Amino acid sequence: MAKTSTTAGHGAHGDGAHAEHAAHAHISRGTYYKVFAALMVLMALTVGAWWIEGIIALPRLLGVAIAMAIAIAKTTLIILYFMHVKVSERATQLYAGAAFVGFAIMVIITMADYFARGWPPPPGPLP
Amino acid sequence: MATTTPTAKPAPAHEHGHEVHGRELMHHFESAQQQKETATLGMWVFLVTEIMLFGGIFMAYIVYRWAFPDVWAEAAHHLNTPLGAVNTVVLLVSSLTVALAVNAAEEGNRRRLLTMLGITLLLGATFLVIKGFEYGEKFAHCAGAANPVAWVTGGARLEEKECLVPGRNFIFPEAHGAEGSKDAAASHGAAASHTQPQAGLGSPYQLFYFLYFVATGLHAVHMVVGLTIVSVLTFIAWRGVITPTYYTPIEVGGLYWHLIDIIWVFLFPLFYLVH
Amino acid sequence: MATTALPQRGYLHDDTPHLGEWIRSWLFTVDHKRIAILYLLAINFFFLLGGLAATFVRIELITPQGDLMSSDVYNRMFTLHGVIMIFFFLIPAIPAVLGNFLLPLMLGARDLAFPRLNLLSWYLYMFGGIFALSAAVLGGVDTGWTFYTPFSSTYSNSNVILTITGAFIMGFSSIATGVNFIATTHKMRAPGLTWFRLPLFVWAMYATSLVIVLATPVVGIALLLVAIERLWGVGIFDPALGGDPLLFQHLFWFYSHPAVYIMILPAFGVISELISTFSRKRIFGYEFIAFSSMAIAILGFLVWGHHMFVSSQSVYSSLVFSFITMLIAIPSAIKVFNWTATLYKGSISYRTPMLYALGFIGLFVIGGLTGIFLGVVAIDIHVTDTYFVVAHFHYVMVGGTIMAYLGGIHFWWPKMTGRMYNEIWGGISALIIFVGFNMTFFPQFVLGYLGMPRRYHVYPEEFQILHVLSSAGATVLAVGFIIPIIYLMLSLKTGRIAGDNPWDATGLEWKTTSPPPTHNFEAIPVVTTEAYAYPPEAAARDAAEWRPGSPL
Amino acid sequence: MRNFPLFPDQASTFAGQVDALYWALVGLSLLFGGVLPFVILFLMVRYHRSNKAVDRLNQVHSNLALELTWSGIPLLLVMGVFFWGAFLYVHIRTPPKQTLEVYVIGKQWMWHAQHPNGKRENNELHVPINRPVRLIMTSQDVIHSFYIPAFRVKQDVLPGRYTSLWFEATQPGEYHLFCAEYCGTEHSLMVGRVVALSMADYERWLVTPGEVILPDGSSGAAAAPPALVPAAGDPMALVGEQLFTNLGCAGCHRMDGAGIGPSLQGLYGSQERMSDGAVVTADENYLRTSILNPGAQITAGYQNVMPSYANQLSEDQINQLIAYIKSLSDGGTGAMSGGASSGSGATTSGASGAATGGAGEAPAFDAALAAQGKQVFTNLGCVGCHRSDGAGIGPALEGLYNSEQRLADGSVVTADEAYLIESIRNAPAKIAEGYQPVMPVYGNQLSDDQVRQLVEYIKSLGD
Repeated sequence: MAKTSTTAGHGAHGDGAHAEHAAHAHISRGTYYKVFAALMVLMALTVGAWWIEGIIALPRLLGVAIAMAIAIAKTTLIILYFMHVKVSERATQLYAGAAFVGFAIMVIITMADYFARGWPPPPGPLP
Repeated sequence: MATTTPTAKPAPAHEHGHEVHGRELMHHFESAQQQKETATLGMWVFLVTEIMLFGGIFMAYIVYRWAFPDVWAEAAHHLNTPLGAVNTVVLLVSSLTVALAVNAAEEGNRRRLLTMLGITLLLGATFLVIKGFEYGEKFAHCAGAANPVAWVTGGARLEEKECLVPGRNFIFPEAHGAEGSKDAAASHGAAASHTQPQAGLGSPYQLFYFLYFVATGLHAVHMVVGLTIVSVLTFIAWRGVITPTYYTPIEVGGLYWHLIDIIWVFLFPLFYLVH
Repeated sequence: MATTALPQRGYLHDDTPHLGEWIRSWLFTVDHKRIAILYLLAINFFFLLGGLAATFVRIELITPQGDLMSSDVYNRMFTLHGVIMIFFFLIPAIPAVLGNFLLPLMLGARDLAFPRLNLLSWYLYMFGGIFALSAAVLGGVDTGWTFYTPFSSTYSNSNVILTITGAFIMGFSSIATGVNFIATTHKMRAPGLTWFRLPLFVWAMYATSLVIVLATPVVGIALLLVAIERLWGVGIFDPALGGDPLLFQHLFWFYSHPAVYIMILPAFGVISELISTFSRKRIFGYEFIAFSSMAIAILGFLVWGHHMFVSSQSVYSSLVFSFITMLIAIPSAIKVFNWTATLYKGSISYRTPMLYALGFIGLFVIGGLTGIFLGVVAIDIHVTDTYFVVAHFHYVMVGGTIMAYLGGIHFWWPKMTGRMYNEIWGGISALIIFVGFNMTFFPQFVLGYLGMPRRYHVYPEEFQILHVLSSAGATVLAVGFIIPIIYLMLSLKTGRIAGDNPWDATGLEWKTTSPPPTHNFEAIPVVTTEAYAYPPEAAARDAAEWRPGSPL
Repeated sequence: MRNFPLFPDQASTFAGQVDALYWALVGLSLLFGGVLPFVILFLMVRYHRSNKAVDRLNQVHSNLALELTWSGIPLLLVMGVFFWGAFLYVHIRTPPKQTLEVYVIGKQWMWHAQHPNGKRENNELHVPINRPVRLIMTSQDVIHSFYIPAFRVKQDVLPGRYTSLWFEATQPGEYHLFCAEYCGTEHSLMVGRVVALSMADYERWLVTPGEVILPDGSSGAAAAPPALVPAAGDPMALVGEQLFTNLGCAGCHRMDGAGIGPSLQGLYGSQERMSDGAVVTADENYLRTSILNPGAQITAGYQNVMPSYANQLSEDQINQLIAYIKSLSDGGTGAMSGGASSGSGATTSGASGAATGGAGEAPAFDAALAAQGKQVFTNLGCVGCHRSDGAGIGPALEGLYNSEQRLADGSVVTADEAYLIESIRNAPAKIAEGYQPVMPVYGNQLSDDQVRQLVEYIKSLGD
């Protein structure tokens, strides 16, 4: 064995994250209730914002931005607490993020084409 | 290369039992901890694919909403927002009950676990019933009835022709949605009063409803799958398989349920709350 | 290594002589190795089927007039070829056969993380295959494997929905495999097997799985939307409603370009193993090869628009896509250079797997370089949708993936079956494939630059000579593909018993018996060295031991 | 030996440029793909295990400098290739201001082209050489792709929108025209030829009658309005104008801007402010949208009252309307102004300029000028006397140009340009046999440009 190797100190079965989570970090019931309360508040906010937009004129983009910001906040809460990502191991956290990165790549690149192309094109029905 | 030195544990599964919970530990895992983490990671990787699956629909949604903002605003007024809001709350509550079910399983409280799973099933069913009613409304309108009940009983007819189910019979009604949003009336309300109803094929209004039916339909399919999973979980919990050392099925099934919730959290503002 | 009989505890071995039991023990197996064998059989069946379709296409193209079959039949034939080869052969070939078999062995695990999911993946594959086949039997489908709207959604009168369903189900089979591989690689590695001690094949599989997981669902939903559009009569790609056919192309290529990397990345992994083993030398630039796989997987998501340069996508998008396409050439080049450098001061042997590996490098270099031609927008405008593209992707897919697949099958054949194949026939068929392949596809570059469009049933007469040349090469290629099937089958009965490690290779898969026992290892190995840790004396000793008459 | 080409014809300005880049890439590829196999062969043989004489003990397993070198050099090379290709691409995608515009419609499985003067053709495209040609293309059904290998140009043709493509042919000849995007059963029969002609030949061809099949499947002669008989060489815009009148568009779109719809005068190519505040350029796609889906973009200050013409107009008719609207714009790059470069661009140069323009190039006639000429012809009421059936009190002008005319005084003259100009300015000077000297003297009532337009129009009526 020419290449000397270090002793197999870590890397045993997985990412060596065992010790870190051996106690299984745990989310208490109280936290769940708090998160749920926050979700309900956000829910009220998003419907409320929509109702207000029906009365006073807001720029359309702002309305969409508010609704999406609230939806993202809700999602973050659910993912972090209800789905335990906050206390999960690193690989799980990585994949939880990867989905949104993948989606963002798809949207950003595709929409960049639509912006640059001048969408919509004439919606022409054909004979 | 690797110096292979025999470790303590020989291959066959039944000899693995270095911990008390030998039965549910599959032969190819070394420890329950490893098995649970693997299952969680695997589920998350699968959820990534689910998010990308809906991602395709969201992509289409963004493209067309950006192209036809007025159409979107008008079309969305014909969805039943109160019912959509109720459904959102129903799903959020079910997410809480699932989280509490996992908590109960962790703590070994079988009774609370079963209660929480039961409530989740109930809420999931409620969601589907409400969704079904919403769909029913749209189909009833196509048949000329005012609501799904009238459709079956042959009761009240719809005064104005309307069919919001995409297809050959699609009729988008003249936008009286104008009174709903006063300022919007200036631009597209005037438009609506002069043009003939956007009849049948050839209007981007159909795109909205097509996306609505496909997105919520696919979501409903996931709900049915989720309900099946929760039913199975309830069954195995009832059988007493779930213990504080082995509750991976509840944890993993719960992840799936939360994902369904997350998808709806986006579907709701995107389809029901549009101006 | 003078073993004379196969080990009794091999995964292939069965105690039950009863036929029904035997069949059940295979169809309900959760052993990754048996599932790999099931995949091997199914995938090779589809390969032969796709090859048959290709044969008809090539025969038709011998004459410029469409005289063998009608244009309708021809269109169905090349669509069958494309759909089968891409969805049912190239995408699952290396991951589902070699990956399934080797990943747990290389990681020192007893099985994949989710064995039942693995079996489900095979059943999904078969279901998808049955749908696609039934579509073919019921009259075929004529959209091309790209299913472009509005042709596929409105105008085609063929079994589009059945085929799409097949591809959709097959997508879930891919996903199941990808999920399994990712979880396994993360969580099931043997003690001491750190990320940078992993064989490069595992790195390649990991990168592939990442692409599968992120990309496959998108094509799933895109195809689903096309199917719904056909069923329902309305849909979001319909220009009559204000829909955009280009949106379909975006969604489709968001998957289908990364899918190219799903096909070629595993091949890179196989080649890294082969080159190292048959040079008896640690691979040159391990980290660079590992990271270049990841770089390809990630950059692969940013270049799909280079399939749409003439589709009326915006000029700016085209430029950006072209730029990133140029960048992706670099990691591919890094791999090729590192493989070449590995040969330096090695002790090279010309065994069949090595011949495939060397052939792979030559063909992949041509495939890769012509990829740069296609990535340059100005040239792509002229050559896209011509035979230049056809030649390019066959150089990458056949010259790359299939060469690596065959090389890998030969390399691990003793591990899978416990017996050696016939080395002489192996070498001959590798050479026949190399020659036949170049004869088939090199003329197509010339044809393409001349302007011969792809998917043409009838073509101008001046292209005939090149087409005849190509068809002649295809005959040679077909012979080259049939020979291995024969001698590999024969080796099952008559092949020499291989022993645990016939190649003197490193890697955990060679530490167990051939064929391995059901649970892979008698004892879980502990890894203390990096991958490919050949001592430098090994190469010298090899040369010293060589006598005229020893295998080349 | 039969025709066995290995390299395509170079017949457009792009061909040489694309081929130069292509050969550069082939060279680079040979540098790598040609040398690398020999390196591999060398190593294969030298380090084969049968060769006992080589050093195998001092192996190298990594070398950062080497890795960076063989990453860096290819990176620089591909970047060079990218920028070369990018500039060429932008050039290929940027049509010059003045182009000859041809409308192309793709349908399963044929190509249909219509030239500015209304001349139509199927599965063929006649183009002049040394003149930029821009194709404005749309599809009636699925996606097609218009591909001329010899010109190195290709562009997908999509249903529901316009895509465009330009080139400048350099060599007269016949070239392949292919559909390159798979479009169904007879995809491989959706082929044709591109005929590149000298300007004079092209103009002669433009006025040659020929039967065509229209995109809706009817035969050309029957379906088209009479004015569209190719022999008459009526400009597309005039058909569009007729359509414009027939559909009643003029009722709202009054040219003085007092109508309830915006005036279309000078609209094409201008920046228009929309009711939602956006500013759009009124290009072909905008015009198309406004015809088919008027509500989509409303010009500021106007109501959304225009009915949709979706499903009521064929692709062909939309093209004609757009050609007409473009003809109303001076600043546009439309077919009209494109052809009128010598006319409207140099109004001050007078008759001599016009005359030399005519003599220098000797075109059969200038389509754009002819179109304007026809308008003048109509406005002045010439047609009241010069009826095309010959029953008017003035002679019919069809076929007049370059024919031998017997005059009232018995002499025979050739009706060349000089004759036509003289007859317009001073009609009584030469009276055709059998007619009375009743035509007024237009003398200086007409500008040189107008006279030239009239002459071109008369020329367009046949020679």
